[in-house]
Amino acid sequence: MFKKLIEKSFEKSPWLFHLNTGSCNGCDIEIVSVITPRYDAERMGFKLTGSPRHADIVLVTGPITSQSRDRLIRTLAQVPDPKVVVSIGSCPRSTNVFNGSYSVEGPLDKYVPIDVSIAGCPPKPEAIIDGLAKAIEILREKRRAMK
Amino acid sequence: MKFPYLKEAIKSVFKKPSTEIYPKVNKEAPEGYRGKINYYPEKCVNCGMCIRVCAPGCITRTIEKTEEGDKITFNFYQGQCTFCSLCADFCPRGAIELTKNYHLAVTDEKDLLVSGTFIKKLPPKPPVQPQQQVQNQQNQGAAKTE
Amino acid sequence: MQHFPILSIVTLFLGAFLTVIFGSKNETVRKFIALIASSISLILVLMLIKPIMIEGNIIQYWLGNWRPIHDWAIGIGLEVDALGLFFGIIAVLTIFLSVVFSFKYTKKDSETDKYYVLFLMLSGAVLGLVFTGDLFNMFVMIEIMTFAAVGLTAFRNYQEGALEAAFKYLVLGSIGSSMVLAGTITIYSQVHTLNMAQISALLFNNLTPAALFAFALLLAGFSLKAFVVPFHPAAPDAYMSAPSSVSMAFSGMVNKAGVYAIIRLVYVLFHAMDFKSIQILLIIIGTITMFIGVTMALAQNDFKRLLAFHSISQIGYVITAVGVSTALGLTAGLYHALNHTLFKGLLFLTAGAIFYATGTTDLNKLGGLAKKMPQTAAIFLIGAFSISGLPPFNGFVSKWLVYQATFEANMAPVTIVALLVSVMTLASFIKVAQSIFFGQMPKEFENVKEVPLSMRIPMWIMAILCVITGILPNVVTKYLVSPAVSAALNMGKYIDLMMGSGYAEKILGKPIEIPNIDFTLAGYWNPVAWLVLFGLLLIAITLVAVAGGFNTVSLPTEVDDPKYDVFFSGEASEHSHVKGNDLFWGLKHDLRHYFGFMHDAHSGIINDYALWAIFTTTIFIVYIFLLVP
Amino acid sequence: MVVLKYLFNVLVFPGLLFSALVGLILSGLDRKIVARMQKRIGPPLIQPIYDFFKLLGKETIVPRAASRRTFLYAPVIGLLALVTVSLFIPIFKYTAVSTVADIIVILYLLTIPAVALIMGGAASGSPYAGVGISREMVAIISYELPLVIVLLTIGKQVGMVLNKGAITFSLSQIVSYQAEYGPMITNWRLIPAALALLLIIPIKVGSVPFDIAEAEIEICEGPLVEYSGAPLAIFKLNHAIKMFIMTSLFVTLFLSGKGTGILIVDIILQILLSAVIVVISISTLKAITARLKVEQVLKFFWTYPTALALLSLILVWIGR
Repeated sequence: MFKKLIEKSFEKSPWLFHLNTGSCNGCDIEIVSVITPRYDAERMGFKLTGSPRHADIVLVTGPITSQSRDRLIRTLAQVPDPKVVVSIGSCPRSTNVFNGSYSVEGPLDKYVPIDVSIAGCPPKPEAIIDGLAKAIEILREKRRAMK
Repeated sequence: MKFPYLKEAIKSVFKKPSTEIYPKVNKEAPEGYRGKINYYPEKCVNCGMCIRVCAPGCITRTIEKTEEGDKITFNFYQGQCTFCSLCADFCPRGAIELTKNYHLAVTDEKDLLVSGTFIKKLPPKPPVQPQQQVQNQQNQGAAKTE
Repeated sequence: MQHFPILSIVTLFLGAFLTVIFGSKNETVRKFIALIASSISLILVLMLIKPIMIEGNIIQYWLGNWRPIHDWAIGIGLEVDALGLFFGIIAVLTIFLSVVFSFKYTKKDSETDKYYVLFLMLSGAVLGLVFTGDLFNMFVMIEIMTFAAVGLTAFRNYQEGALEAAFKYLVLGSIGSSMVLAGTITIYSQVHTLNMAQISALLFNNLTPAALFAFALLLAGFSLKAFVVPFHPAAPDAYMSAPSSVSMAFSGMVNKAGVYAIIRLVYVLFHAMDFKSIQILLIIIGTITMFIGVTMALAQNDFKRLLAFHSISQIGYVITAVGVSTALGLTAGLYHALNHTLFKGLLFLTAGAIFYATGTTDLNKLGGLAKKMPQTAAIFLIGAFSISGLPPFNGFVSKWLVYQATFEANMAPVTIVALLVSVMTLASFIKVAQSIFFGQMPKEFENVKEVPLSMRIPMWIMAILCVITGILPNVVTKYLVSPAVSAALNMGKYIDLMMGSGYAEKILGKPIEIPNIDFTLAGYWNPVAWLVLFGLLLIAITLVAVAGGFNTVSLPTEVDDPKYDVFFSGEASEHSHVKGNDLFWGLKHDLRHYFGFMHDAHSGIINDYALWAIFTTTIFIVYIFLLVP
Repeated sequence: MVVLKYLFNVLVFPGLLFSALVGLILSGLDRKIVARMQKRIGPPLIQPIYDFFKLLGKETIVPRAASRRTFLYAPVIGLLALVTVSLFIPIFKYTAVSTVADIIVILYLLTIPAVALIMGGAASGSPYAGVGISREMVAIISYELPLVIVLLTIGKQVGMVLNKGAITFSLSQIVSYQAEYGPMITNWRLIPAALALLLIIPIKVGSVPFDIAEAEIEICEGPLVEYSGAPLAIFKLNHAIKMFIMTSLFVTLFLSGKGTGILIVDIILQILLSAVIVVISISTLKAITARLKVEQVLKFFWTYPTALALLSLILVWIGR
C-alpha cells in the first residue's frame, strides 16, 4: 500500500549501529562527533541505535581482534535485512599497523563483504558523512533488490 | 533542584544553529592536512626510503626488467595507510605529497590505491673490459709497485 | 429445599468417612467418592441460589427440629441468608475445582487417601461455618477447619519446612480458636443463648463491658483465621509447603471463611458498624495488611510464597472495603472477595502445574517455560492481569469499586495506598512472569511437557470465570453481590425469621430501617463496549498489516544460525537469564531500610508470632474499650 | 448508522489515524526543539513518519528464545489500548465516547501500553529486556503515586462544586467546570498539581531524563532490544501516540474551557496547546538533563511531584 513511501523513507531515516572490534577509539570519537551540533548527522535522519536489530547501517571500527571476532560475526548476523556494512578508518579495511600481529584476525572482508569503506586514520567527519551518503544509495538498491 | 543550562538552552533556540551544512557547502580541509597521497613518479629515484619508513608497510614496489632500464611502479595502498606522512618527510626528492583531499569514502577497494610507474635508466656504465684486460691491469699495477 | 444446606454439609463429611472406609485400598474408588461428594454439594448449593438470591427469602433449619420454645433458642439452627450463601458458593466452587485438579496432581504422592479425608473434612467445615446460625457451632467448624488445614500443610512431610509450617499454623490456629471460644463463652454468660439471631437482638444497643470484651476477642480470633497482618506469618509457610490444590483451597475458602466471620460479627452480631471507631479500626487493619502483604511479596523468591503474601494483601483490600461500611463499600468488599478466590485460585493452580511439570517453584531456577507449557503460560497471564486489575479482567472492576468507596468516605490516603498496592501487585507478577515463563530456558527443563488435561480443565474454567466476572459486572452485582449486601445490612429480617416474626420489634423497640442499596455507581463503565472496541481495532490493525504488505516475519530455522539468537552483545546466551533476584534492584535499594525491618520482623520463630498475636489482641481490647461506647 | 459513526470515531477522528499523525508530528517537533536547543539543525518535522515507514519495510526477526505469539501481539495490544484512550479525551466539549467515569478508566487504560511493552520485552527472552522490564516497572511504581494524587485532587475540586461534594471521575464534568470557572491552572490551589503533572508527563512518555527502561546505552533499548520491522514500528507509534495523549490530557485537565464551539478550531487549538506542553515539559528536560539512575528516579518521584500533588490535595481539601 505504501510501497513508494516505504522506499523513500529508507533514504530518509537510516539508523546506525556502531560496532567496535578493538579499535584505538580514534574512529569511534569521529563517529560520535558526526552527531554533535557541528556536523549534525541527525538532520539527514541518522540516529545511533543501541541494538543491532534496529540498525540499517553497521559502522565497524577496529582491526577485529581475536576476542571480538566471533562476537562480530554473531552481531552482524543479527542485523535484519536490508543492511549495509561500512568500515570506518583503515583498520577494518586492512588491519592498518597491526597487520600480522598474533591477536589480530585480519581485515573485515574476511568475514563480511564491505559495502563502503571510509579511509583515513581517523577519517574526517565530512568523509564519514560522504561515506554514509554512499551507504544510503546502496541501502536503497538492496531494499529494491529485496522486494 | 537546580536546572543547569536552562537559560542557555532557551537562548540557543532563537539563535542560528552552528551546524555546517556540509554536503551543500564544501568545506576546505585545514592547512597541512594529511589526506590523499599524490605521487610524482618523475621525481622518484627508487631509493626505497619510503618503503622502509612506512609503519603499516602499505607502500610496495614492483620492478620490471625492460630493455631501456627497470620499469618501477610504486603502489601506495591508502587502505592500510595511517596518514602519518613519514614517507613524504623522508623522501629525498619530495616525490610523495599528502594533499588536503579528505574525500576517501570509496565503495570498491581500487580507488584507495595510488600508484605511479617510471622507467629508471641506469647511468651509462663504463664499457665492460673483458676478463684478461682486468688481469693485465692488476699485473701492471703489481709491476709498478715492485 | 429446606434441607439443602444441611445436606450439602453432610455429604462432604460423609465423603470423608467413606474415603476412610473404602478408599484406602485402591485409587479410583477414593477419587470417585471425592468427586461425587464435592459435585453433590456443588449442585445443592447452586440450587439454593434461586430461592435465596433472587426471591430473597432466608432458609432456616433447626438440627433435630429443636425449635425455639417461647422465644428462647435452645437447639442449633442453620440459617442461610444471601451473605452466607455468597460465601457458600465461593467455597463450593473452590472445593469442586480443587478436587478435580488434585486427581492428577497427587499422583506422585503416596497415601493420598489421607489427603482426601482431610480435604473433605476441611471443605465440610468451611461450608458448615458459612451456613451455621449458631455461634458455638461456628467455633466447632473453625476447629475442624484449622486441624484439617494443619494436617494438609504437613501432607508432603518430605519437603523441608512443611512440618515446621504445620507446627506454626497449629500454634497460631489454636491461639485464634481459643480466643473465639473465650469470646463465645463471655457472650453466652451475657445473653444465655448461642443463636446468633437472638444474640444480635439482645445485644442490639445494650453493649455491656463484657459484651465489648467478647467482641474484641472474637474480632481478634476471626482476623487471625483470615490471616490479617499482625497474625499473618503462619500463612506464607503454610501456603508454600501445602500441595497447590490445598493452598488454592486455603486462599480461596479458609481466609474467606475468616472474612465472612468478621462481616457476620461486625455487621450482624454486634451491629457495631454505626460506631465510627470500629470502621476506622477495620480500615487501618485492612490498609496495613494491603501494604505489608504486597511489599513482602515483592521480596520473595518462591512463587507460592509470593502468592501467599498476595492473598494476604488482597484480603487487606476486602477488609478495607468492608470497613468503609457504606453500601458501596460492602459491595466492593464482597465483589473483591469473589474475584480474589477466582484469580488467586487460578494462580495457585498454575503454581501447582509448574511444580508438577518441573518439580520446583523457585523463581531463581526456572525460566522460559512459556514455550514448553503454552496453555499454562496463557492461563497465568490471565490470572496475573486480573489480580493487578487491568481493564478487561475482573480485578479492575472490584478494585475500582474499592477506590471509589474509600474516596467517597473521604479516606483519600487509603485510596492512594490502595492504588499504589495495586501497582506493586502488577510489579511482582511481572517479576514472576519474567523469571518463570519468559527468558532463557535452563538446560534441565528441556523435556518439560504440558500438564495433563484433567489439570488444565479446572484452570480453564477458572480463567473463563475470571473473564466473565470482569466483563459482566452489573450482572454479577445484581444477582450475587447486592442480595448479600442487603442481607448483611438489614438484620431485622435475619432475626425475625429465626425467632418468629415480630420478635425483633418487641426486643429492639424500633424497627430497623433497611438502608437502600441504590448507590450511584460513579460511572459503571460497560466493559462490553470495550470488548467490541478492542475487537474492532484488532480487525482494523490486522487488515492494515495484511494489506500493508509487510515483508514476511522470518521465523527461527532449526539450523544453528546466530541470526535467531538473542542479542547479548555478541556473547553466547546460555547463562544470560535475568530472573528472580536480579529484578527490582532499584526498588529494593531505595526501600532497603523498610525491607530490612520487614525481614527482621518475619523472623520465623514461632514465639515471635505468638507474641505478635497476643499483642494485637490486647490492642484490640484496649481500643474497643476506649473508643466504642 | 451508529456503527458507522463508531467506526469513524475509532479508525479516523480521535482514534487511530488522527492520534497517530498528530503524535508523530508532535514527537518530530520534540526532536526538532531538542536539536535547536543544542544549536543543531535537527531532523525535519516529519522524521518520525519516515522512521515509522522505514521500519515497516524492514525484515521482522523473531528470536528462537522468544515465545512468538506474545512477542508479535504485544505491540498491537498496546496500540489498541492507546487508541481506546484517545477516544476518551474530550477536546473542548467534544468527546467521542463519554461514559460517566473517565479518569479511572484512562488511568488504567494507560497502564496497558506499559504492560504491553513489558510483556513484549519479557516474551523476547533477552537478558537486556529482563533488566529493562524491571526498570520499567520501577518507573510505573514511581509515577503512579503522584499521578493518582493529581487526578484525585482535580476530581475533588470539581466534585465539590458540581457533584454536591462527592468526587467526580468524569472528564466532561471537569471540562464544563472549567468552562464556567476558567481554566484550572488559574485556580491557585491547583498550580502545584499542574507542576507535578508536568513532571509526570516525561516519565509516562519515557523521554530522556527518565527513560530508564529504554536506555540506548546501558541496556540497548531495554524491552525493545529484540524487536525489528513492523512490531518495532508499532511500538514507536505507541510511543508517539502516548506523547500526544498525555499532553492533550494535561490540556483537558488544566487548560480547557468553553472553546470556540467550532470543532475544527477546537482541534487545532488543542493540538497547539499540547505542542506547547510538549516543548515545555518534554523537550526542555530532554535537552538539559542527563538520564537518571534507577533508584534516583524512584527517589525523585516519591519526593518532589508527590509533595507538590499532596500540597494541592490538602489545599483543595481545606478550601472546601
